[in-house]
Amino acid sequence: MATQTGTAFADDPRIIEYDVRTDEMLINMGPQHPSTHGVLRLVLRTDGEIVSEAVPHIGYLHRCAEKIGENLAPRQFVPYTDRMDYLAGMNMNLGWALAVEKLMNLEIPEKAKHLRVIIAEMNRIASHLVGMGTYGLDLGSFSPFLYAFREREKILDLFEEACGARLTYSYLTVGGATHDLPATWLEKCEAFLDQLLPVITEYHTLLTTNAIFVRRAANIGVMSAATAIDFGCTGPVLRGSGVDQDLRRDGEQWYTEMYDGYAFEVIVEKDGHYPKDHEYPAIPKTAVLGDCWHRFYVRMLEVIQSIDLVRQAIDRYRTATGSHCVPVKLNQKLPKGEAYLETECPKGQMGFFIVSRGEAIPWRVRARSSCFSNLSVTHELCRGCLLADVPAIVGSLDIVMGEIDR
Amino acid sequence: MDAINWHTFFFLLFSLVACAFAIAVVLSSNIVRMAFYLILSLAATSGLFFLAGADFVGAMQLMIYVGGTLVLLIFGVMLTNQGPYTMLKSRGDSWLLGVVAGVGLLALLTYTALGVRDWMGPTEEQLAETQLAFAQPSATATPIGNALLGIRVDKLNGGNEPDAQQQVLQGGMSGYLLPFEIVSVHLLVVLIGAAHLARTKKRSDTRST
Amino acid sequence: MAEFFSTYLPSWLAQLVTGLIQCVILLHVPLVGAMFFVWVERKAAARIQDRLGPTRVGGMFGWLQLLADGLKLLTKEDLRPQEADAMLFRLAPYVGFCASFTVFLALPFSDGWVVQWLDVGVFFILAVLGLEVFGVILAGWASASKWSLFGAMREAAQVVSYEVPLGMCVVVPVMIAGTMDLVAIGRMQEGLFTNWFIFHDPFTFVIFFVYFTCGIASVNRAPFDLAEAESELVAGFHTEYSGFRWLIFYMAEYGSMFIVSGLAAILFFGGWNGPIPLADLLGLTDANGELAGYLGRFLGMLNFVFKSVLGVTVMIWVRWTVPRLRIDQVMTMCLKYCTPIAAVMFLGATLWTYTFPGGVTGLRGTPYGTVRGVSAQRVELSDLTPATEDAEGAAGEGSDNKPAEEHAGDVAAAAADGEAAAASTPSGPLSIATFASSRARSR
Amino acid sequence: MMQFLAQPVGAAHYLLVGAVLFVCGVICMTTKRNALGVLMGIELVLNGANVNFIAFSQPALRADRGLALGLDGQVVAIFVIVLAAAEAAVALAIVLNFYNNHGTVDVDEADELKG
Amino acid sequence: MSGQAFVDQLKKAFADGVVGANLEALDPWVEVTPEALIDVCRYLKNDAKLRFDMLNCITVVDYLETDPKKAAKAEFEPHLEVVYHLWSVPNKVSLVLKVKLPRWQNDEEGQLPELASVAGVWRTADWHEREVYDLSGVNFVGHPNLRRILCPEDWVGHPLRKDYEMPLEYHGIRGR
Repeated sequence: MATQTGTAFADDPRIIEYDVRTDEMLINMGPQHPSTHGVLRLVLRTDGEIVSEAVPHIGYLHRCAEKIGENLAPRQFVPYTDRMDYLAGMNMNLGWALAVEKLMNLEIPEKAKHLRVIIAEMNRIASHLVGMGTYGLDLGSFSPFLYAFREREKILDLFEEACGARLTYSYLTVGGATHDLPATWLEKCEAFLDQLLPVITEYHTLLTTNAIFVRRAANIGVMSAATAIDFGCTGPVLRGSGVDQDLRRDGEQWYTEMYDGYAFEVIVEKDGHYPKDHEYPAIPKTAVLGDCWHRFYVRMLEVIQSIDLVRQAIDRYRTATGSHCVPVKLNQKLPKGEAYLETECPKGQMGFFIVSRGEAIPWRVRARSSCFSNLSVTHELCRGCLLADVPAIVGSLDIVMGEIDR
Repeated sequence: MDAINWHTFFFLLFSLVACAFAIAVVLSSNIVRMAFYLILSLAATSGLFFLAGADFVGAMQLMIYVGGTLVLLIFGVMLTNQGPYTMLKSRGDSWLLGVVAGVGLLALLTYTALGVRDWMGPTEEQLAETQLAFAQPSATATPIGNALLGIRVDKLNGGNEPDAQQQVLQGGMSGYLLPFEIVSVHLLVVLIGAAHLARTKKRSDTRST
Repeated sequence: MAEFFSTYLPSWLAQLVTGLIQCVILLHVPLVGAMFFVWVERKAAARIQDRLGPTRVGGMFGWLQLLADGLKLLTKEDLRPQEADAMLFRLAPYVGFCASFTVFLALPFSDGWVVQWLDVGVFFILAVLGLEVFGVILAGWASASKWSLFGAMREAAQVVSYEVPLGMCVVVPVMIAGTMDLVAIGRMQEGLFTNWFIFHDPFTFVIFFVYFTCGIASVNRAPFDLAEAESELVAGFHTEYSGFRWLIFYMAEYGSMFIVSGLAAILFFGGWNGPIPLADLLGLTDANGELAGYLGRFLGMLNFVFKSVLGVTVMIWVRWTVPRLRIDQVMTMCLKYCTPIAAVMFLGATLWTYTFPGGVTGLRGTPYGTVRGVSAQRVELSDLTPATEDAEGAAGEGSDNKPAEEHAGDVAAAAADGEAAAASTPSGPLSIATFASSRARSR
Repeated sequence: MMQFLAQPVGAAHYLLVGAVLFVCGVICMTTKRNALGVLMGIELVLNGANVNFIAFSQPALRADRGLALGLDGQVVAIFVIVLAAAEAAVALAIVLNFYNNHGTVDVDEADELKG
Repeated sequence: MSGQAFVDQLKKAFADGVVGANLEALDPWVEVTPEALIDVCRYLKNDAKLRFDMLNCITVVDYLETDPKKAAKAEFEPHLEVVYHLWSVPNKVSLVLKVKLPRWQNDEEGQLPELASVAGVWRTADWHEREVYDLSGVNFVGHPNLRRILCPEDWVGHPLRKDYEMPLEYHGIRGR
């Protein structure tokens, strides 16, 4: 950390002038700040309203999940993955299960695969809804937050029906899922999707195209594609910068085979347009590729994309054969070797790395967090912005501290 | 018990507040508290203006002085408010000088103020008339506005004959039109000048020190 | 009221009692008003957000919720940070509240129902409303918290800046009316709703929206609530406050909201005059006796309060709908949009009034029923002479220094803009209508 | 006290208040080391003067009614207020400029014009 | 490019730097010496064809059998293995780099092993290396700001080491 006062500030070419010499102020934003999305602490060095440096301090939620993983069988570790990105527990479960399956070379039935797609994409919708709502909250708009939670509640109701839990599901596990979907679940899910689609349009009116929202989000926190890749940003943050990458299409076979035959386009801007499956609002003139608005917009579009995917998956699930899982014994010995698998989670690419020495318990477990990398770019994006932009930028990265601190 | 003259009562109230906080400004050494005391003192003074029937000036005092100038002042206090400067203790010799000069001045002014019998207030005969004058709402805004535009309504008291009015108007009575214009230009100049003064040089010039 | 008491008490004591009663009644406007608005806000926000809001306390609609809230706040510990400037920290909420409360002194609730009838009513209200900023600044500074200081600095910059366009917006109706006396302004809009200043000309129509925007900004409501932006500054200037002192800040805020809306109602929406002169049609005028006049004024007060509450409701609606602006955008809004628009509208309204002194439609200025219309005669030189002794005497006869009393009101108002009251004198040859207001009230 | 409360006040009483404000301002100007404190002293002085103007403008405050300043007093008071605002703006700009260059607001250290 | 061709190309460029490779593993990996690491990383990132421009993850696997009975049968000497997971955004290809390090520098207990920092190659390595330093205890030479990131700054020990023991108490809080 730069200890000398104002070095970062004085060197910044973007700030050429200042009005009154006020001494720089160190401000502690968090860990109990309303808009840091959990227990994140940002140490801001500000000159008046201008932030010259924003240093994130993390670790308040550190539980050393990796150490726990070294002492538990893979199936026992599933509940711990729930607590990483607790807004998208299903996706965490899925990532871990797939990594273990890769290590065990375990082929799962067709039906289980489609079930996984339904559940994972539903959770992606839920996660993005929270991301959208809290971003509105960060910018001072309270109502969309509650709308988003209203819709999310319905998804949680569906999940509760499927697995009995509303937050920490442990539903998708090694070998498939713990239960099959209950009767009439699919119908309820379809009814929900039918109802959700028009609501999204309302959110676009409230936030995406709102003049104040555009002013607050467009051309703020602009991150070039090169910077995004350099900082290891993934998911909507990476795609918001115009990088065409989505592991559901580009990932390893172990993951992409779930999506084989599904029709979907990666949500990324090409030639000033996003792939249009529905009527989307136009990109505002002030928005620059890689800014907060684009990151937000990618998430909004991914909700619609996920609705499509769930619909396709429901159709396939109905006709699929086989069981919802293959049985895996709790103390089943893992083959010797190493496996690393990344999956496309709502917040970005979540990777699990397992090293096994032929025992039932892995030798080493590693969780590669997407938010961890996404957050590390904060320092770069917040340099020279206004104080009010800090929540806007951090919010657009859509972080979850449970995943960062693990 | 005598009837309370409410004008006197409120005069006493406002003047005590104004004087007490003016003294507090002098005695305090914390710059922010000084500003706060000054606000109260000036607000009470505006109350005195209202009391004396100068409603427009009173409201103006509140708006421009208290609401504008003092906010500006507090802004300055906050901008320059570094630890050591919040509490700058005055020196003994300047205290001595200030108190001696102040007491002398006060004595002089008091003597002068109380020296004229006519200034001590209305006579017994004028009492009822005075009460009446203060009882009715004073119309100050329009006459002042007209005066600033060059029409001295109050000078027309003399007579209602058209001739007399015309004479007064043609007799070069311009009211305060010229000073008003000068003040406007002056304010503009000050606006630009202050902006230029407070505007700083390029960062590299000052930061390099 | 003072006369009523003076039959039992010495006159000075009667005045004291009258003043105290008026103060107590008035104090309840911001206090009860704040409680009511908190309830409205909670209900409206809940409805906007697809919730129910308070439903239980006090039975239907949770109307006693506000009392429960207040009791909860009263029982909270009054915290003060160690480093805070104790005196200023404790005083700051009251400074803001006093400013907000003082404004009610000059706000007429109905025709002549005003505690202190001021010739410079509009000016006074704007001036005192601007003082509310001191409470915020002092609270922010005295809290010894960086977030609070940020809030204070933002508030100071914002309020001082927005006073400019706000003042310019207010000047337009004042210019049309030719007086800053709120009661007189209200009376000029009597009759059909077409007489309201917002329908006076296209410029006033536009300027109302500018005024309302600036009004929201000057009372620090979303989307201009930068001083307490919870997602940026935790809670801004009142971060360190708890319990009763925090409540005081809120009362001041709701009080100011009511004032800004009330001012809008008087300046643009006819004040206590309904869209149709119902009171006049029903014969509830002073001509039909004191009681009828009283009832008519009471109807007017309901009218005024309804309009003001409507304005506050719109502010609440806006708050729960749009995101918050950034500080530089707030300043841009003020300096680049509101101020120039207000200036242009002012110019336009001036030219309009000069070109069409009687209004474009024939409706303007024509009496409706028994309505005392607004005549658009040019002011002649002789009108400029101050109120004659007769007028003064008439004003003084029945009234003490409380001109708000109904029967004295008419004459006192005549004395207030005396130059117009003595319009009976034959005009001199020299017309200086361009200098003076083109509109004078003849009663 | 009650005796005084029953009496009407006159211009002299206002002048006394003005005198106290004025003197407080003068003492403030001489003793304060903070440049902004000096500025506050100036404001007090101007206000003391203003009280006098207002007092003299009101005929009802004095026995010799006709000699009151009338409107002139009020207009001059307005000019004083306006010019005080202008003066405060310039003075503040100077103080901030000084603070920018020297990092202090202590007037005792502001001696750069010394020959 | 086939796996073998790639390994050959790498071996040609860094003769002694590349010590081993396993193309049959689930995730094919290449092992490089600690000295060659930074050059290999630069090469992998900047080569016009390879373009491994994204660093996904840095992991340290501690190979140490703490149970003396099992240690006798263990098929490895105690060591640390630093694993770099790379990804090429344009080519959508992943690669695993491995570096073997001693558990302690110069076999002195408490001396953290040193490795060149790749924070200059991928900026995301900044935080990842801090995490590795924090939890596994590898001293990255040349790192701009090597401090603990997840644990408190005054934490003792590196939790993901196999021989790590939770402290009995931390600032009065019971640990075990």
